[in-house]
Amino acid sequence: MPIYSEKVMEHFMNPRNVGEIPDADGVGEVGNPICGDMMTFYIKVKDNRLEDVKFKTFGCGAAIAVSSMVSEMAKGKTLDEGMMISNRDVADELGGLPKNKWHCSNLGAEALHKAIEDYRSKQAREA
Amino acid sequence: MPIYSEKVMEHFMNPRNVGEIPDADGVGEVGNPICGDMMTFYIKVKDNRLEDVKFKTFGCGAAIAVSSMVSEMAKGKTLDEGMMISNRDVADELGGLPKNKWHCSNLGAEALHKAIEDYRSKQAREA
Amino acid sequence: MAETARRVYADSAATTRLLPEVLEAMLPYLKDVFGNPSSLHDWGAQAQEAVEQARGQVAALIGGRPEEILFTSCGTESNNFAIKGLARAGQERGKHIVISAVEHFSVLHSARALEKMGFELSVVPVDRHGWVDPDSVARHLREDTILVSVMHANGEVGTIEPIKEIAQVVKGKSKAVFHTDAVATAGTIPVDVAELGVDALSLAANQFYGPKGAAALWLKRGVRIIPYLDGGVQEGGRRAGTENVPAIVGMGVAAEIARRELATRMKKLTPLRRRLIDGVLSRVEHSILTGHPENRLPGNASFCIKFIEGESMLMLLNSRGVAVSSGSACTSRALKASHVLSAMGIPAEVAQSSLLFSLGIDNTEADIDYILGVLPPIVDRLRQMSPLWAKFVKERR
Amino acid sequence: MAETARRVYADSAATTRLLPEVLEAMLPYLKDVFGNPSSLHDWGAQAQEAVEQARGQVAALIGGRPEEILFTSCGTESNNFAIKGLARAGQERGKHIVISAVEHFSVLHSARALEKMGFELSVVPVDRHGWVDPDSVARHLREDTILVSVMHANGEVGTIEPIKEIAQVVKGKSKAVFHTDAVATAGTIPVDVAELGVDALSLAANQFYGPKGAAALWLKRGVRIIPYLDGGVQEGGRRAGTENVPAIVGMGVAAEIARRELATRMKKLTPLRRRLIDGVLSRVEHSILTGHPENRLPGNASFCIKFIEGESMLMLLNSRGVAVSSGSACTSRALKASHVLSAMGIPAEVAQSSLLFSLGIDNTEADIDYILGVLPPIVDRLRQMSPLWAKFVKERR
Ligand SMILES: Cc1ncc(COP(=O)(O)O)c(C=O)c1O
Ligand SMILES: Cc1ncc(COP(=O)(O)O)c(C=O)c1O
Repeated sequence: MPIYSEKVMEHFMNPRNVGEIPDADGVGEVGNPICGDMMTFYIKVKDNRLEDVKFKTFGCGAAIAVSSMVSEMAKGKTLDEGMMISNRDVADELGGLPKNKWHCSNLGAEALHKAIEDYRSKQAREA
Repeated sequence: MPIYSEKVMEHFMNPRNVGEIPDADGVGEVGNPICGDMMTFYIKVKDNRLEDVKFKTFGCGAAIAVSSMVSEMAKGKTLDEGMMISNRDVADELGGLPKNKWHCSNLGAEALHKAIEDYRSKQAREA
Repeated sequence: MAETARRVYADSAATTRLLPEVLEAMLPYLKDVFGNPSSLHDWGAQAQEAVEQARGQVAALIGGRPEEILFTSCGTESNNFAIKGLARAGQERGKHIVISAVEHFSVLHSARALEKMGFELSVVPVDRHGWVDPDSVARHLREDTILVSVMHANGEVGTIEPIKEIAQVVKGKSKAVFHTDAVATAGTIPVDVAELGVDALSLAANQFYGPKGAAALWLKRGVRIIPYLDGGVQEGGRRAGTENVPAIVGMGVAAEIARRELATRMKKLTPLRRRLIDGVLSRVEHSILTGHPENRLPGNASFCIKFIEGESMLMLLNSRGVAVSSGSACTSRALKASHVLSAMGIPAEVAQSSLLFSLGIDNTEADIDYILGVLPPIVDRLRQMSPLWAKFVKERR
Repeated sequence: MAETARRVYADSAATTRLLPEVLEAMLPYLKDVFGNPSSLHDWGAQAQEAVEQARGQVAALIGGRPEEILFTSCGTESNNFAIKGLARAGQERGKHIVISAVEHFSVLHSARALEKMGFELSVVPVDRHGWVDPDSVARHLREDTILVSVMHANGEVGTIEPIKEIAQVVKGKSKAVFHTDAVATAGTIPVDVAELGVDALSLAANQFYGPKGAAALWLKRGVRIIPYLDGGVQEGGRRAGTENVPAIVGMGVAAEIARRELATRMKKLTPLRRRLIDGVLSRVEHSILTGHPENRLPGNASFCIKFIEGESMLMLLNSRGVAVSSGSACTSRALKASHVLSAMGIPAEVAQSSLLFSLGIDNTEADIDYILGVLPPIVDRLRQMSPLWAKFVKERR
């Protein structure tokens, strides 16, 4: 059994910010080629800050916990700060992840970054 | 553990006819090239019969039991009858022997036969 | 461990519990009767007698002779021993091996290891129920085929293979030795080596309420094998190493009980399984049964619950006291979705949603009803989180 | 079993009894905690935790790290795994293997099996005490030597080998991996992998009052090995097969007790052994001690009792309640006198008279005195039957 930390279990059992944002400012979708997990992140941006973050995840316990953690970490941060959340940060914040679940933590930050990039490229197009 | 029959155990624990016959009429000595066991049979002949049979044996439980059995089977038999005691007879009489001990039963009859042959060749020389 | 309304172990395919009467029979050999069966004194003789008795009991379970039973340490060892030992013993006659696509890794990876050493391997495909067609085996047989191995039943999807028919094909069309991995069936459904017509058969005690640490390879008299563990002359020189006497004794007793109780157990499990399958299929939309609809292990109910992933289902079921397994990539340490599901043509995405209930003799109707109560909300909850579900719902509208 | 004045088990080299506190620790895993460590639910997690705890305990016994311990089913498997797995992992660097002439069959026959597959084998001779000279090992090392295996101590004659010195030679003069079979020493005398300087080490629980069915290979971090049992990804992908959880737990607890009690046990056994050796040599004429006079396992007292054969001694001792073993040809199922005695230059005829007492923690002075009381009449009785003795007596006159 991948021995999950208490924090991982807590986020898995009670994930924060699950859902979609219908009028999201940015959407980031990533799939994991290794295990087939998928994550979609939705962001709402206000004054260059992540006012709201929501996600949907198809994946294992770690994937769900990571998504929840990322959403919590990102909320309220500036876009630049959001882009700086690394896979490592997420795993650390969760009290570590079993080695064979590292690819899941990579997914979470990546999906957030994609959502921010999506927002920025939309902005760029509009400008 | 080579599972020895009760009869084998009984002959091993209480071997019959152990010893030498100082003025033996025939002596038969055989060694087993496989396991290194050795047997010497001594016979005393009267009226063409095995009046007395004794043995000394260096060997395992089966070798000792076989020697004892052969000596008992041979005693009182004519020389021709003695020559007809086969390995198979001895093993059967003992209630069977574990497969890896068959070579021991071969030894017993062989030593007896040699002793009889020894007697006969002496007779032939004397005649 | 969470406090739950009920604790339901539904993972008998992973391992079964040890029966108390089996433990009882083992205890003397964990206490005073501790001798090494190879020793020539009374301590050894007692141990050896116990091993020989167990050999007879295990042989009786599968209709073999005692001297045809070789004890090993686990099903994996039995399969490694069989595949590698039989292939090596036959390599002068040829170097071609045939196995099915749904074999346990201990067969598949043994065969792959042989491939690296110069053997040739053909893998027979299965149909969408995981069923191996005897005709398909026939098409893979060659002049130089020396070994065929097809499992008796697959523990993951429950499908029972037509071993008897495959054996007829193998024997009729080739000179190959035929091995079957009966780890999932021996002690669970009737297994008779003569009726099956096989040359070698693997079985493991922990699959039928016996101990871990004891398994066996049945090898038909006269079939040649190269020993796998080299060393002393235990097991007639064919499997070296000090015998695990208590576990072997336990395997013997478990085999005897299994033989006696087989019909009763099957009669109990089959309706439970039906109740579970019907319940899941009717209460959980977009769930599909995997494996053969009828011809399956009595306790096996395996599904794909589309749009959600197996490990997360498994963990939420666990939090409700229910133990199951899954063939999803995330539940495997190797991070690959089940090769069994994939061989059955199930797309990777669907295989990710695999969920396996394997029932055992302790399960009750109340267990099934409990499962059927807790599963749907778990599925709902995970689907609410799933982007695949969202997409599906959107597209359906 | 005959009624005897005393029952003395003096065959600890064959196997030791299970300590009651070890059984106690195993029992939960033979009852309620029956899960498969690979399962992802609570049942599995509990089993896995137990295995990991045992891994730590076993590692501590030999000064290794937990992640360097690979559990196997017996000493024989550990040795097969080590010899074959290390040789195969190194075969691109060379194909030459060096072992000593007194290795256990599980090492010797594994090496012979490799020889048949194209490896080259050098067997280092021993002196008359069964001692492996490090210089002699040095002379056998070559450019292409990839594996050296010398046992830590020989259970049959008790001689402890200079492993540390051999390791220095191997490491100084070659790139070979160095394995030692510590089945006879781990848990019996101090074993520290760092101090010994080895790369791999085999140990078995039933040699130190742990259960049968659990053994281990310690493999230094970074040393590459080819798995032996192919299949699932248990033991980090290096040893497939469902773990024998109860036995592994027992091995862990036995290791912990052994570590704690090692000095006490040695202090108890050494004088008992001395009393037995002195007693036999003084009371039984034409008896010789085999193995090293001083540098030997604390409980080992091995002899040749000239002019009589081992099995018959063993059986008569057994009839008096004393359990021993022998290296005579007749006691081996293979019908060959001990290769160990023969490597020590002992003539076949003398090796036939081999008699091994191996004492354990239950033995007492009274046991020794009982042995010393029953042995001489048994020897006399058998010598009275022995033609070799008769010849010797005649020639001496
Ligand atoms: C030195 C040594 N190595 C290996 C073994 C083999 O161990 P097992 O019989 O547990 O397979 C033994 C057995 O006594 C031994 O003494
Ligand atoms: C069909 C089949 N074969 C082999 C094995 C391997 O058995 P073990 O884990 O005891 O080594 C299993 C394990 O579940 C199995 O289901």
